[in-house]
Amino acid sequence: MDDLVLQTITRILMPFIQVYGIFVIVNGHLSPGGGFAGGTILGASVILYALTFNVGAAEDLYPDDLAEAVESSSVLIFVLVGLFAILMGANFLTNIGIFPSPETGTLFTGGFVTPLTLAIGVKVASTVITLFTHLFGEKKP
Amino acid sequence: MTEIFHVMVLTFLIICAIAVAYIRDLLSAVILFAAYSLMMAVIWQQLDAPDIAMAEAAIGAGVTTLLFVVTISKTRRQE
Amino acid sequence: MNDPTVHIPVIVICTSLIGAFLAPVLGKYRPALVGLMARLIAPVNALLLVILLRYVDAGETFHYYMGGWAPPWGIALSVDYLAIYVALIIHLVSAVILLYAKDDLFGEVRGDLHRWYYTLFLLLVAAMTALAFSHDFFNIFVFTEIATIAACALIAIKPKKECIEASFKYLILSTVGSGFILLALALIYMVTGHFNLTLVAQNMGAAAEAYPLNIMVSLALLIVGFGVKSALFPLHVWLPDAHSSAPSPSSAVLSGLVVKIYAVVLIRIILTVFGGEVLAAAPIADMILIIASVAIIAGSLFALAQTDIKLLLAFSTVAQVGYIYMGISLLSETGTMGGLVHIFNHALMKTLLFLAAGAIIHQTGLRKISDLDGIAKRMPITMAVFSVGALSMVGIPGFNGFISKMYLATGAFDAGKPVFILVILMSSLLNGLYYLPIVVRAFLGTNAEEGKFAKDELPLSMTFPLVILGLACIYFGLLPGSLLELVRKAAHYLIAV
Amino acid sequence: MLDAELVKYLPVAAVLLPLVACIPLWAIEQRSAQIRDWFAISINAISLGLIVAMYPTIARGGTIFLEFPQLLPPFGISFKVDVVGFSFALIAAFVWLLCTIYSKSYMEYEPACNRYYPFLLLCLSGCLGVFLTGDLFSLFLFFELMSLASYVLVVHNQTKEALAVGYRYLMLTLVASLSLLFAIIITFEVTGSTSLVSGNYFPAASGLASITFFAFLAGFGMKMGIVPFHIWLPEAHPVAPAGASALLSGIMLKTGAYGLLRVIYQVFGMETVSGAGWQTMLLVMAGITILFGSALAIAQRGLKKRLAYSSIAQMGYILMGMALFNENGLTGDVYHVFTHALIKSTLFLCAGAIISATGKHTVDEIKGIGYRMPVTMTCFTIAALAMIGIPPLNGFVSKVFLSVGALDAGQSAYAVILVISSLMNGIYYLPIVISAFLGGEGEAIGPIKRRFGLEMAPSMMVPIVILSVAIFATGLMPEGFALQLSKAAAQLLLSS
Repeated sequence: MDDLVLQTITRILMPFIQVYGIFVIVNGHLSPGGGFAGGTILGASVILYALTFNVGAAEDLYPDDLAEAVESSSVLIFVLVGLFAILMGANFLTNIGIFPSPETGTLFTGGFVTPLTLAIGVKVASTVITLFTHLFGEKKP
Repeated sequence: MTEIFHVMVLTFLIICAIAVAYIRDLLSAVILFAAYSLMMAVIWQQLDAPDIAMAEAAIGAGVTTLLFVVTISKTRRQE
Repeated sequence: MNDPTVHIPVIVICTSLIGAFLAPVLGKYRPALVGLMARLIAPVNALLLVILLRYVDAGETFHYYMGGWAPPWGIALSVDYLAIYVALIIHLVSAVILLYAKDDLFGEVRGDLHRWYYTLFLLLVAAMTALAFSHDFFNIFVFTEIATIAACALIAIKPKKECIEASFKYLILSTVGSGFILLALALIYMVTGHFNLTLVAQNMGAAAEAYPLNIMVSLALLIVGFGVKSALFPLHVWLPDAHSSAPSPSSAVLSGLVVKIYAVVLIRIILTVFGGEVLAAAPIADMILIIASVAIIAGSLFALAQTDIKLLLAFSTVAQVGYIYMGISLLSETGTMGGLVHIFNHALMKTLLFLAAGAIIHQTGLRKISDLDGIAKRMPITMAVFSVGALSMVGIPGFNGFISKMYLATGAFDAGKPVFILVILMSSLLNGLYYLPIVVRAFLGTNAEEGKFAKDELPLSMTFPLVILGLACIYFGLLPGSLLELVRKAAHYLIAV
Repeated sequence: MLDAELVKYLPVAAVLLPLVACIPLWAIEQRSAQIRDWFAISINAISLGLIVAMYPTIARGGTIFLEFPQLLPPFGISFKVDVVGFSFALIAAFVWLLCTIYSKSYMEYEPACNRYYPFLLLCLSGCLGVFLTGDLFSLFLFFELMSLASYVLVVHNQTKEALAVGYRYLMLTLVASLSLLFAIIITFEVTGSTSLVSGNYFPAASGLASITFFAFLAGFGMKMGIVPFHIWLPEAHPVAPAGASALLSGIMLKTGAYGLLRVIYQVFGMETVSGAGWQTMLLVMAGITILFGSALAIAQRGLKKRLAYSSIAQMGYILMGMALFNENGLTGDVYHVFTHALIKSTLFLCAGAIISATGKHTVDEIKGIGYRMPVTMTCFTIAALAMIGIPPLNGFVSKVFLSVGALDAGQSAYAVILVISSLMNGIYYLPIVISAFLGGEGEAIGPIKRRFGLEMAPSMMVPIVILSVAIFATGLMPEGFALQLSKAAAQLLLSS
């Protein structure tokens, strides 16, 4: 789709979409949203890019190798955060008392929730993108 | 007022759902499905579940529709 | 809570999960290490579970709360003998299967997919373990889904048309099953307001009084949903294709472990959550008993008609799942023990048979039973081990299959239903009808082309797991004391409610 | 005199030695056939020796008992030897040893000897296990071992016919063992244990009891070959190699008889059995078996097949003896186990010798064989005469006891059946003997394969001769060893 208008608008829009996605992820523990919704929004921005330019460009932007690493490591982060609590002598995924949670009213009051939603968001975004590029580009799995 | 709104949205939701099942043109079905998802998102929001609404809007109306469209473009448009 | 052993259930799930997601990255740069890691994780976990077993107090079920949140808010794992028993089976058997997979995979799966194979395998193991420990309906649903999808992918990973087809069939049917389960969970949540099994069980009495239809419908939906996944007889249609076309290690894990986990979950839900009152209100146990009997006979009869060795084994699984359901729905202690012990015994036997069949296919490419005349001349160890499995299946005393059959039979008598002894004996006979000819043919049959089979044994990495399984079959056939002790405790937990 | 503690382990050793010896045997036979043969023979001999070593304890009227409850819970494995089990085990090990010696030369011209000997030992282990165990479950365990191992002996020649017959044998064995298992489980549930001691009776006749009894009857009857369950027997025995046929017919059939004896006398008890009318049924079955087996034996042309049908008739005798419920009948019964084991194995071994020397299988083809193989035919004649019941030989003694037992029990009809059957025995054995010696000089047979200048190898001839001498000896000494054991066994069973 070689449409100059679309491409330009996409270029302008993408950062905004991505910032919104990150906002939703990071604010997951305070306001509606969270890793899943935010991740999808993040992924959607790349899909938009792929649609207006071409799939190859999106693949260059977000290569498969990176996707594999990101998807694996995000799950690992989740599990390791959980195991960290065990290491500190509490139950799996214990938050209170193990992770620092600053005073109420600031952004990062969730303890480990923020890193976890970040991991989820990245994982979801990556999955959405690879799903799309694999389906659209018909690459070998 | 909200009552009427709820009834309207739900009616539209049901119409969409039935239409998706009946329509022969797959692309139209997908678009109707997206409309269905949007309605659903509105309903979630009305049920005080804004985060579900958000996810439904992003995934149901956005990504899923796209994936369906891609699939149709790879295969046939008619059932 | 300072005792570090309480974390073992979570750690066991997490290590498998970590392994699963380390595999693709690691496999990219150090392909040799992936298999090694996978082969290490399962035995280490099994060891951890054994340690856990020593610390679990008898009779007392203890719950592990995720994040320290107690049930109405948090997610709970239940650590009881049943869960540990099942988890132990999962890890021990998958350890053996992974050992075998090392060389077998090269023949069946494309090289660049090996790392993904290990990912899926470990994911499946993690999901099954989590299912064994889950004490929360929603977690059960989530891990059911993970296990289903991983299992489907394990079938489809072999680049063959029939694998894709079988996997697709499996996927569609299990998704329908999942839908049923989800609906059942919604209904249960609607009337009880909880997902935690203990809390649901507490509210079950009142809910059953107020909304009897709701409870019955959800029970029916659960039976159908998990019935599809565990291949309870009329819902087994996906199983033969899926299990026979998959790569041999996948067939082994699917037949040996996966179907049984769903059966255990279903039985745990029915017996401990719905409990006596609901069971008394409707003849659920009798119904399952009859379905299981039909499964046993029909599965065996179908198996009798097969000419492909892996299809035969797959149909035999349908019958053997029937044993498990039958034993537990007898609702007597010995019967339940029989059902539970058959989970272990069948896991050993069927894994052994599938791996042996896989070894034959790996080495010769022969799948038809009629082609196997005299194969024992070529692969004596494999066929000797296969014979152990086959004799065990038939229920020859001295092999482990006999123990479960004996407990099932005494359980049927204890429950005052001696008719079912006949079903068990009948199916033993049918097992004999379709297993023994294979053994006889392999050892005594003469092939038209004499000398076609030169001695051509497997590599050690494939022979070793087979021999271990064969020896285990004999060991647990002669000295099942410790196993039965564990099973008795697990059965107490189920029956006590 | 052995230490009492040591004696306790004799039965275990006798049973497990052949089982364990299979592993070294398997290793040995990869290297040398000669050592393999001698190894198998010496294992057999040691087993026999171990059984003989139990004699002093048994002769004092004692029992040997040892149990392993941790094996195979909830039943456990136990070994218990009383005079009944001892008698059966003794004759079994004795005949087994002779047949193994016989096989040494006989099997030289047969294929796959490396399979033959281990399974022969496995069978011996199972067979001795049946006789020396102390509870129904262990009995079942060894019964199963024996049945499965004997399958391999039956199909030894791997011909199409043997495989087809073997398949039927295997399936019927499976049916038999499953019905036994069924019966044993019910017995366990009803009486609380499966041990074979007096007084541990099944409660009086009920629907469940009769189902159990018939399941036992089907299971053991299948092995014995009594009439409705005999279908596998006349096919399976002739196709096996001669040494194995002799054991199948001579010894392994007796395991069924042994089991049935235990079931009738120690599981159900005489009152229950006669009260429920099963005694009459058993007697009728026995009568039918005797007449049917003899009648069909007459019709057979194949030598081994005729012998196999004759076995069916003889098992009818044994079934009849145990159903008479009096001392004379039971003594005759146990004595007939000795008699038939000796006679039938002699006959089968002789038949094997004839077949291997001449290649002739049917009765008509061996006219005048007596001139070519005088020793064989003499032994055959002795055994045949013993089978018919000619006075100085042991077959006469058992028939006398059985007839007296039948008369004691007031069942004179069965005494008549015995006489008729002896007549029929004469009809099918005597022509063989007569034509062998008087039917010319064996021109039709052609030259026979001679070994070492003899009509057969010495290691084949010696067992046959020993067996014939034993037939004579047990018959000539009416108050001899075998009869004493039989009497003691009968008394023990009746008192339980």
